[in-house]
Amino acid sequence: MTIEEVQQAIIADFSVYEDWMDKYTYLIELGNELVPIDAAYKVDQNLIRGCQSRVWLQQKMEGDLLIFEAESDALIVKGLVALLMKVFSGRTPQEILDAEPYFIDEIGLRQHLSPTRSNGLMAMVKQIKLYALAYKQILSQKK
Amino acid sequence: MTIEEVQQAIIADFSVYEDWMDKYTYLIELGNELVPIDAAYKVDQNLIRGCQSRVWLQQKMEGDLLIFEAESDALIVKGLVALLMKVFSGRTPQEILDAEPYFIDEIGLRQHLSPTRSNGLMAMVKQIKLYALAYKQILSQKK
Amino acid sequence: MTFNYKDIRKDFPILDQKVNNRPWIYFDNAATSQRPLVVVEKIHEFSLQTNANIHRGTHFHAIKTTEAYENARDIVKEFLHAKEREEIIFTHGTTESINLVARSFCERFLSEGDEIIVTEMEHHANIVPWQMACERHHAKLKVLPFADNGNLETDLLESLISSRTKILAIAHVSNTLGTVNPIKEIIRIAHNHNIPVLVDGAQSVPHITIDVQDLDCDFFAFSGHKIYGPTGIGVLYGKRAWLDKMPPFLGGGEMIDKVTFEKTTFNELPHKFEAGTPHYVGAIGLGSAIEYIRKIGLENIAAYEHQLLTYASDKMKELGGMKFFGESPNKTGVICFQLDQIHPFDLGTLLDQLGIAVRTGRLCADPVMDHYEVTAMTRASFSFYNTMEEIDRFIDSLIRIQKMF
Amino acid sequence: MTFNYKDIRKDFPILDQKVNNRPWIYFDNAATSQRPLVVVEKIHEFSLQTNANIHRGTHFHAIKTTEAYENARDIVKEFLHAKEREEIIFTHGTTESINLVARSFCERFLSEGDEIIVTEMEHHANIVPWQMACERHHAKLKVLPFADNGNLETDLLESLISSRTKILAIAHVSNTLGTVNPIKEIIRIAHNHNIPVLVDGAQSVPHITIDVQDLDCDFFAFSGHKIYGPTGIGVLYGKRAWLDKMPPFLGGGEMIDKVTFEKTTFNELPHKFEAGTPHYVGAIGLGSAIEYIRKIGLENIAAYEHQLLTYASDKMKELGGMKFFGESPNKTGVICFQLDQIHPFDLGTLLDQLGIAVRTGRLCADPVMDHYEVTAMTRASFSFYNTMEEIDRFIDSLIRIQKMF
Ligand SMILES: Cc1ncc(COP(=O)(O)O)c(C=O)c1O
Ligand SMILES: Cc1ncc(COP(=O)(O)O)c(C=O)c1O
Repeated sequence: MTIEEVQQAIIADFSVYEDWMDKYTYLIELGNELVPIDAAYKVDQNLIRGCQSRVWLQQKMEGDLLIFEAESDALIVKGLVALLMKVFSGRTPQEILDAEPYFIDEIGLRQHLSPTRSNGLMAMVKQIKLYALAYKQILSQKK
Repeated sequence: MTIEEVQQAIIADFSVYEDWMDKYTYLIELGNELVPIDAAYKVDQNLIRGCQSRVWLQQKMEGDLLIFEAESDALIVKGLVALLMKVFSGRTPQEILDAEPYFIDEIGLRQHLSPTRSNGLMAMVKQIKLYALAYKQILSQKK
Repeated sequence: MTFNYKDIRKDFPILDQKVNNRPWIYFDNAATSQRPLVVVEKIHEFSLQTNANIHRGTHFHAIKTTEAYENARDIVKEFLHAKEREEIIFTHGTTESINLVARSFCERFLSEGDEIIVTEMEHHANIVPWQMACERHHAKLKVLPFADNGNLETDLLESLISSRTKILAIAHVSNTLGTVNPIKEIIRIAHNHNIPVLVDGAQSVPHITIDVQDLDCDFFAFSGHKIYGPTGIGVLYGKRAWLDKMPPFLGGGEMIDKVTFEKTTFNELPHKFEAGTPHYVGAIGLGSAIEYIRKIGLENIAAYEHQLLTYASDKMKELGGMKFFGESPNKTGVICFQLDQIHPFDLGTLLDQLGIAVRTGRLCADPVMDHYEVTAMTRASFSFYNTMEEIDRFIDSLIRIQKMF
Repeated sequence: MTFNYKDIRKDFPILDQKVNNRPWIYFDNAATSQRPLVVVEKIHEFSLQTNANIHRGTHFHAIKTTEAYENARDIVKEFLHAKEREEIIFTHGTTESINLVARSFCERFLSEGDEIIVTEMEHHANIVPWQMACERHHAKLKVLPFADNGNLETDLLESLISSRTKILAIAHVSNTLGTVNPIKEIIRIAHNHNIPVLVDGAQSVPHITIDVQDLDCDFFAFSGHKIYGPTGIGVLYGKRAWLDKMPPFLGGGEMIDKVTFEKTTFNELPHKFEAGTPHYVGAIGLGSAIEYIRKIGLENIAAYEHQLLTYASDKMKELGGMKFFGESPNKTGVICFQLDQIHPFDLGTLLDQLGIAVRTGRLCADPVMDHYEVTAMTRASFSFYNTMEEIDRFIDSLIRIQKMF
């Protein structure tokens, strides 16, 4: 699935739930399903700043694709992280740079998860884009 | 005239004026009439603290009576000072200590000249009473 | 009973609203309190009718504003049972009050090798200023620990005190554990060694009658916004003997006597410590808040809040998987807890979704987090405008959330 | 004309009252401004509807309050044309802003034997903090004088600068003389010597469009209450490069990253300099005040105030015995004067009796008093809600008072 398709799928998934409590239940489910990242990566340097819960983000390149792994000690945040992974992990740096995670707005998450809420969702998107930019430059130098 | 009589006289004088501007005109007159104190006494240690204009207060004993001389560089304040002199100067320390300058309230001055107005009228009364107390103690030791 | 919460609720119309489609329950009172209508209206009325910069003004509005401001000082003086009105300094909050002392007191009295004592349960506002002072003056910070139940280890105090101890800074009530510390006893011990004591009263003034002369504390700090007053205003009480000896904190207007480029002399108390245009609207609002709670009666408030605390604690205990942080027999209406393995952020988010405001996170008390080896806590804190029904709904919500995990 | 003062007056109902039985005339605007109804109502409305402590909150009201507070920061950032929102620090006023720099900058950058330059026309708030810093660090305060007409002797600046000069602090507009200083030129000169410049903008923000990037100043300070906003709130703008290097000012909540008793690390800008619960209600009010004046337009305000200044100056000159302090061709609507031998206290008292509020005294600028060898002055200062008719009545009142002496 392309980033676009994944976002549409997420929006469709969430459209089922009217009550926010159900959306949260779903997020918690997603969080529970997220593969935990290796304990070795749960280090301070992988922590995303500005989160009330701890969020670790780890990345690597496989071929042309940027692979992210992430985790949080809060389950709702972990669910959000899982969504971001679906959208952004396993893409080329250029794909990542070109994508706007508009699904956040569409499923009504932004209002519930604004930057001032300090859950760091935005901080995480920013960090993902920074990695993408860095790898893009590395790749272009290789060529 | 006793302190009581002087206060009554002042109240009577002021009762003539309905408009505050006239009361001020009268105060300015009184200020102009006040005998200036000797320049030698216009020193910092005779300054009353907390006044917006400078007010000097100087005292001496003549027999049993405490004589005050005072001045200000602002004329309205000088007028007020003149009133206080009429009330308090040339009295025994005990008379001063016993007297409440109720005329200030009666002629409506307190509301116009509250402590926070920092014209120091209250500070001056306090200083006069302090002197009276000190002299009373000196006199009682002499006996 | 002199206390009818139905009447009280009328004084706080802000509570009468929905959040996320449910009637709002505000259990974040230890962070900031709501303001009764009289306070909001007092500020509004004053702002519509009277305004001028205070002190040294010769005109009507300047005088009226000054009188209102100085009247607020008198109200605070009565409230704290201070000896003199000049011992009441208006600041912008507990944090500034403590920093004032940490700067000015330490500049005068703290030397290399000296020591300052704080406790392990302090809010950051009563740690960091002292740490910074210690760093500036090459002094040492010592820490009085607390036991797992939330009680201070007062017995250890004597052993921490040395001839180099220059000041002791302690919370009257902990903002996490809720513990009411035995500050009168602690002050007595410190004074036996001639050590002055600063009391952080941010969490005690809304609940406990304060008599600074009876406590004999040297400094007492609190915030307006935690005691039903406005933001941006706070108080530092200090004994005149100390305040007179301390150098000024901030320089500026009103705190000076005479300025020349060669030499500046400073004004008398309290002005010496009130540089610049004060937040007079805030002070006036604080005065009105204090009048309001005096009318209700702090004893009534405390008694009712204790009922709320007991009721909530008992009900919460009935849930499985509940862990409390701070179980001193002598505590205010503050409950810090952990439910099962639910992360406080998740819990707070879901409670909010159910219309209930609690605080989650590190609560500006990292050492307390470290003590219990947790990364965050959830705190519910009650005020006299809260109700038993709200606690019932809180418990129901916890049960509902518990099932989601 | 885009400016209709009749509409403006409707925005300030507070002006519509009698003082001493006469319609009130408020000419004490340089001390504090009146607040338009939108600001008073904004505060009122917010206070009735929304309240919670900000930052790190997971609940609805905490988020709403935080957003409103941070939105105010964005408004200030736009207003000052700052590069980054993190360069905007909320303080409690100009005085605190300047003290913050005088403490934190000097702690890091001022050593024994170093020098600081201020000017002779500064408000005490921009003198005393630097004097105190010089005393703490054994440094020297140097003074750039002004000429009798109120203009700075900018020519002398180069000769005051030495290799030991560490900072220059200067008012954008003098609160007594009204002079608009050529700060852009002064900043350029200082920067040629790598000396940072703090601009005290307390008296300029209400009248002059500020672009801190164009001015290239390193710090810029102002107060909310002088710019139609609430009391107890102010701003410090600082270039990130400096703010990042400076140690924190106050210690407490929100300004830390992690606290342990061994080591505390500090939060990022702007939080590093905002310890404790901020005056969020004040910040929100300030934001609404700035929006209000941006709607009116600072150019319109300045143009109209210049008309008031010219009209008043001309009329006052026609009175015999009028002496002006500060006659720079480039000045704001501030007139300090002496009429005959009438003491300012007498003049102020009598003007008040006639319903007119002016400021009298030393105006927090002792060195200016000393320059002209007077003990006090009378100051009339205008704002865009004042009218020509008010000036006429002011002149008539001066004539009447003149005759009383
Ligand atoms: C030029 C100048 N600087 C600083 C200040 C101090 O401002 P505040 O009292 O609001 O801190 C004032 C206000 O009186 C001023 O006019
Ligand atoms: C015990 C304690 N001390 C100090 C503070 C700081 O108060 P403020 O943020 O009002 O300065 C708080 C409030 O969070 C507190 O609970």
